[in-house]
Amino acid sequence: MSMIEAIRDAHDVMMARDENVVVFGEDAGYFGGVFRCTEGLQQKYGKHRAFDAPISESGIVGAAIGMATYGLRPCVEIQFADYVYPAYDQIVSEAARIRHRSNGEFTCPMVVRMPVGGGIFGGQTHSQSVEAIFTHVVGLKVVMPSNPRDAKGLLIASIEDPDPVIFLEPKRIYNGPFDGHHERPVVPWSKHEDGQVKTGYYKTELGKAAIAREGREVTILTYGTMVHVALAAAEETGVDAEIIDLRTLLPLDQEAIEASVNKTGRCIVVHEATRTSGFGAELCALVQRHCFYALEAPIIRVTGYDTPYPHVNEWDYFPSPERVGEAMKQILEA
Amino acid sequence: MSMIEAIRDAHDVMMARDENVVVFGEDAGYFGGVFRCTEGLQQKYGKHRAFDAPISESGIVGAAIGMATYGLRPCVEIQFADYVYPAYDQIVSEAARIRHRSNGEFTCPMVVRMPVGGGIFGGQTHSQSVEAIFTHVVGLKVVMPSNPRDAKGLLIASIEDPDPVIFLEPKRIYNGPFDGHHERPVVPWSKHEDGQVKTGYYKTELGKAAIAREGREVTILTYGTMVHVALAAAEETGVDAEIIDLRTLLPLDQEAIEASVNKTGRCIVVHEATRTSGFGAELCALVQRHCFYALEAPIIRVTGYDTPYPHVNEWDYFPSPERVGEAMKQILEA
Amino acid sequence: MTKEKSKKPVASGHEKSSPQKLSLHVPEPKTRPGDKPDFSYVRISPVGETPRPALDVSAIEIRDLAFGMVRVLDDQGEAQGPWAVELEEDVLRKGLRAMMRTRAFDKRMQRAQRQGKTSFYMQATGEEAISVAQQMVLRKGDMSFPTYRQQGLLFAQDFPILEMMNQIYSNEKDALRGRQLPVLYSFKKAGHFTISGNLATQYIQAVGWAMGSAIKGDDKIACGWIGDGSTAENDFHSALVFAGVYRAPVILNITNNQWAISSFQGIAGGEATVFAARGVGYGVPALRVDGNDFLAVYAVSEWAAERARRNLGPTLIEWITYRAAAHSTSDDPSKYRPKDDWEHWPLGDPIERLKQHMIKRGMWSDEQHVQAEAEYDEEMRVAAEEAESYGTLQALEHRPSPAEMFENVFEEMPPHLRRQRQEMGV
Amino acid sequence: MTKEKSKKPVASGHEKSSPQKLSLHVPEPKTRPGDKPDFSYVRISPVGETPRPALDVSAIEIRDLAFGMVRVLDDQGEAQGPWAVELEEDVLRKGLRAMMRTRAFDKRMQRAQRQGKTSFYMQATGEEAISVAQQMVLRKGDMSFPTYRQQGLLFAQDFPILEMMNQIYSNEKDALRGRQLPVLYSFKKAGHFTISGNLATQYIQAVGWAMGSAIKGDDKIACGWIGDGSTAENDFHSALVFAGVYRAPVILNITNNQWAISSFQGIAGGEATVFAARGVGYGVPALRVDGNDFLAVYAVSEWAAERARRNLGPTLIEWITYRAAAHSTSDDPSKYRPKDDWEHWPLGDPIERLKQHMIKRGMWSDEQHVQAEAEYDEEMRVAAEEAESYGTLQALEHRPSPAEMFENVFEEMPPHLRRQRQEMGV
Ligand SMILES: Cc1ncc(C[n+]2csc(CCOP(=O)(O)OP(=O)(O)O)c2C)c(N)n1
Ligand SMILES: Cc1ncc(C[n+]2csc(CCOP(=O)(O)OP(=O)(O)O)c2C)c(N)n1
Ligand SMILES: [Mg+2]
Ligand SMILES: [Mg+2]
Repeated sequence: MSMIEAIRDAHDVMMARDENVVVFGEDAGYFGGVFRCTEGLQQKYGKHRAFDAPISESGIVGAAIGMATYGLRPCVEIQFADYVYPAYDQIVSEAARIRHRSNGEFTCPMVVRMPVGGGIFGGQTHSQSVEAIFTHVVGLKVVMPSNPRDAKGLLIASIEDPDPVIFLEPKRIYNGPFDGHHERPVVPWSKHEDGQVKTGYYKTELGKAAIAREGREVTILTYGTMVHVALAAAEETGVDAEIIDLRTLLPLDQEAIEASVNKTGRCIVVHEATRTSGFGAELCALVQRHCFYALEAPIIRVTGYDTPYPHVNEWDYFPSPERVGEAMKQILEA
Repeated sequence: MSMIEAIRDAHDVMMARDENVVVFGEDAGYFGGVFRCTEGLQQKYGKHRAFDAPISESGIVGAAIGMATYGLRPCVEIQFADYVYPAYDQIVSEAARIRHRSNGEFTCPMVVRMPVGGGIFGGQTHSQSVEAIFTHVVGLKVVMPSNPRDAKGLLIASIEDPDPVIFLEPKRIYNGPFDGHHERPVVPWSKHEDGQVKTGYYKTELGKAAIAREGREVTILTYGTMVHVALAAAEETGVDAEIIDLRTLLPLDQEAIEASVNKTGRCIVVHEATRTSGFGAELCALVQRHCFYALEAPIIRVTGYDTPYPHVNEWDYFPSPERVGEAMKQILEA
Repeated sequence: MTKEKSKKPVASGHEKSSPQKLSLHVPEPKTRPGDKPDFSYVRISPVGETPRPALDVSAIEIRDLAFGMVRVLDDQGEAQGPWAVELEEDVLRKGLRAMMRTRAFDKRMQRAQRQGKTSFYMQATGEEAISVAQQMVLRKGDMSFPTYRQQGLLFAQDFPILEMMNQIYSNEKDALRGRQLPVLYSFKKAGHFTISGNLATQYIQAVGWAMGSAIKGDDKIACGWIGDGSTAENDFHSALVFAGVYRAPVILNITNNQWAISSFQGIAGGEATVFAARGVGYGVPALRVDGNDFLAVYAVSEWAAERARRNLGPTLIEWITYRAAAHSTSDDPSKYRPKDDWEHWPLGDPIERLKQHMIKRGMWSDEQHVQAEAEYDEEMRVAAEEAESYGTLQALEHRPSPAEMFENVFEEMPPHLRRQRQEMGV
Repeated sequence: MTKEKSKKPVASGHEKSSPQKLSLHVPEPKTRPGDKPDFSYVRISPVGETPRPALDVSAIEIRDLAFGMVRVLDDQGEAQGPWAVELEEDVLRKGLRAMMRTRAFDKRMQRAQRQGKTSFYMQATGEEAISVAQQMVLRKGDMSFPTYRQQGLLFAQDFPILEMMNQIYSNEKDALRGRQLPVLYSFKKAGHFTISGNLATQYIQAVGWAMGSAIKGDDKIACGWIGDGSTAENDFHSALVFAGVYRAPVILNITNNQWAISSFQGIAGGEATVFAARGVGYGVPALRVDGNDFLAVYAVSEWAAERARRNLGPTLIEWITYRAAAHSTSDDPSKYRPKDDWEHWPLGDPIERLKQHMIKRGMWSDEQHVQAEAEYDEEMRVAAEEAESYGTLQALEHRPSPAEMFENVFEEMPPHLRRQRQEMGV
């Protein structure tokens, strides 16, 4: 299964199990979404449970909040993460705080899905990684899968979660794992172990990281597409890196992180978002605080640069296996 | 001069010097703003240069962007930072990127002012500190003064800046320095050295930190109201702390930070915003990276908790001199 | 329809101007402090003039009604015209009582704030009819998404005032555990949504809630509330778009009390048009109503609620009223409007007008009114005393535990919050 | 006006229903793939019927015009009615040429994308009249805030196509240094604002720009552009609010081409009303116009521009047209609408209609038309060849230097960006 199919399947499983699950978004109804993640749901579950929405991200989220407080479990799509900003107020000021401010009288079980990341020549408005503007918001959970198996399990867990979840889908790996080698042909998920997705209902617990590769020399904290880039870097450099796929950024699996860094004594953080105040900063802050005495070298961040995402110079911006590999070498020499 | 008067004065100086400077916001025209920071400007410069705006933060910023690209220098007020989220899209997707995406054909010299921070029993919607959602945005400058003298100089520099500036005003110190001792009477700025504000035009350069207190034992990185809390903590504990008032968060005065931490070997970050993915995370990430070998203990963050800002329990949330003092002791013992 | 062929087409550019200096128009209220109040700008229709359309009317059909004004009570206190409904005596009594108790409560809480017992308060003086009468047409299970000035919704239900006061005092019995600013209530059992401090955000949520009810084949409706000033917020637009597109069973109320803190309604767009007129552009039938006329509010609310219940979709209602008091305890209106504005408001005081009608109908008297006023004042005094015994902002030792801060951020407290709570030492 | 006293007030609750199951209405286009195209839902007025108001008209006065449709060209290609303006031959020739070159350019660039020479392209097929005719009434210094489908603004000015192509190819001569997605042009010298990839954001910016012109006592006007789908975005609302409140000298265009990617205009609110009707609720005079009628577009644009120039404020115009081609090179419309929809569009093809009119007036012939078509195709081929010689997405070695990424983030590069550029090794 591709990641698109896995996401579609998660919707399908949950809509079948729970008639309170409803799905809407721009082009998400009849057509099934520009990435086809909701294809067929309208036909199967009816127009009142899967429908097209006006081009109004804040309206989509605002309406979903109303539905969630009514008692439904809306799972809505923002066409690209780059377009989530109009909905930011509804997410931050409302969804994230309704339970707290009403002392639990009203709750907001809602998933806001959106494709993130670049590598598709989408320019600055189809490539952004927005996790850090959500990880600072109290009351939200933030999830980003790196493969179809997790995507399905995490999405099901998110839909069942009693609180609002921001579900970020790395679009570059919708169809196959991408390790940054854009000059090579894409290998489809069907050829990959993590593309072997179980049918039916299963959950991947939120708040738990996965170890994408065990290793002893350096810990790499990463998520989404960059998991595959980091794997490639490890393979190409021969560095025995432990690669942690965080999967959930909020709440974070601090235990897994500390265990690994305490073991390796070195840590690299890799993400595609711009560096300053990115989620990598939080990872650095936590690791230096909790693994200070284990650290043998400063934590290095390999990230997108602090510029808008370029169009034609995409591959100079995209954190490549080469850049990650160099950071590995540098940190081992430190 | 109080900080309110200093901000008003900065407006006045710039409106007199440059007729392209225009000011608007909710209640900011005839009435002069709910905090009175723009009082008298409409009467002095006319309705077309200082006026009331509809209650539409995104409209205010969107219109300001249009004016800035036309050739004006709008300086607009968001009534409380807690209400800036509807304008987030215009700031992030537009103001911050217009120069870059047009390769300098269009520019956006604009200041967005807003009161931040708590300590006034304002509850969760009149108390937030929003700096971190702006420091992650490429193309913005982010400024927060801690006293009237800087407020005036920084605001003038911000209005003259060729790029968009987010200007955050810690409302708790509008009328006098506040060190967290809410049980004591407020001392007005007129009794404080930094309340002695020069008349007329002067600038405080963006991107330069100030040393609020020299010291040798530990570096405290902070800004806004927390500068005064940190000063109180140093005095009360007797710890010889070096307190850096960052003043501009983006671009950051990394040199000043490194010089201090390399000297003291210890670092505490203090801010009022919630902790996770707050701006303190970026400070930790930079300090651990660039001062790794000088650090004798992990960097500690003293911040607001990861909960919405409470109403009645305000003083349990607000980072107090006691909490900062304890962090000082802890880091010296480490 | 065919048109005769115009003989000679008009030459292009016949209206072309030579370059001309533009200037910015900034709306200004007719009167400022020191001026004589002047409400000639308010479009007021004669009582009884605005017709009552069929329930299944379309937005386009009744587009002109947005410029009228539904009014029932005339100057003599008589009910007139197509919207006049013969309300049972107990309905009127209940309405009057709820409005009077709202006002008495406001008076008491305003005073408590002045005494430093709480941080903040907001009165609804002069606007009581709107929320009170609308609540009276709602049914159990319907949900209102109020702003901070719809306390009348609670009084119309005889909601326990002690619970409201405890919230205002953030005391140990505050159901919201001292988290929220005073008056930002949440009372689910009363169909009263948790109020946000952010303006307008809940308008679209009301629409979403109503869509939820429709999706589930339920029979519950929702009511959104917004102020004249807040109609400028973007959420107003998304609410109207979604309500119109999906025909959500929702009443969308605009309380036009002429002011938004210091800004008059012209700054929100009320100078060149009326807010009700926005409805037609979204396909939402809209009415403009005398909001200080209890009978008109009741009748129009009932009409809109019926439309919603019969799956006929949303209704937008602009209620014309006046914010008689200050915006909040932080505000001083004498800085920006004539001190005696309220006394000259052409649509009067909703309590006085209903009182007059009831006296006319022989159900009420001036004496009873004075007596009721005293009774409600006393009721509020006693209740406040009790509430104060559970703590106020001056008696912080009674406040909810700081540990409460960490509760209900999520259903289950994640490890980092647990750690932070320990850090706090609670 | 007085009304006779209604004899017996209607009893309350006379319309009250017993609880009834609600259901959600989801708008659906009349036709889907496989269906016979059906455009009976489009409200079309007879040619010449919709009157031409005075320039200083108010939104309320002309509120009914939003439901009409300004049309000038009849089926025989004759200009009719109050909006018919006698345009000079060279104006018509210029307009036809610009529309034809727009279409030829689109064809060539669409093909370039299919050949992998660029990542993306968007055609304006069927909508060329709107941007071309509007640009022709603008003056130097006016500023348009276009979406990605107003390339006609550039062709109406004979803008150098090579500069456009270089941007599309992100090549070494791209003025935007390969930063922007193809077609998101910025050409200040042509009064063409930098296009955002985010929908609707620039509508309010156009209003702000126009306010700036008014604040400075300048004589420049602005034009905002938005699609039918994008009117649902919040910035549509703030633009209308600000334009109405401050009477900004701006033309607010809505291009209703019936589709927003796969969503028909009913999903944006066009089912129960028309988009032009939104104007009156914001105090902005509004017209609805046949957007495939070059003469109507020209006349109404001129009228609106004159209003703006005389400080009479904003105008909202809904242009009715049809998106004949796919949304973009990433889209396949046969998935969601009948394949032959465009051939049945009742308002025809703007190029064909102007051609017919010109032939009628003896200024043009079928032969000239065919010849012109061939000429423009050839022009585009040659230009594309030259542009490709400066690089394409298939020849990345010609692209602007990666170091350019760091330029113009700020006027002056701050230290952290300098450090990152060094890190990149450029
Ligand atoms: C998003 C947002 N912006 C600004 C404010 C500050 N504010 C609180 S009330 C108010 C005025 C609202 O006026 P209106 O909508 O007319 O309601 P009224 O107070 O008259 O009932 C303002 C500007 C806010 N609470 N939220
Ligand atoms: C804020 C935002 N949301 C979503 C999109 C994705 N998107 C691009 S074009 C489009 C459809 C726009 O339709 P319409 O406004 O009718 O313009 P048209 O394409 O028909 O010219 C969508 C949804 C976007 N670019 N920006
Ligand atoms: Mg108001
Ligand atoms: Mg469209």
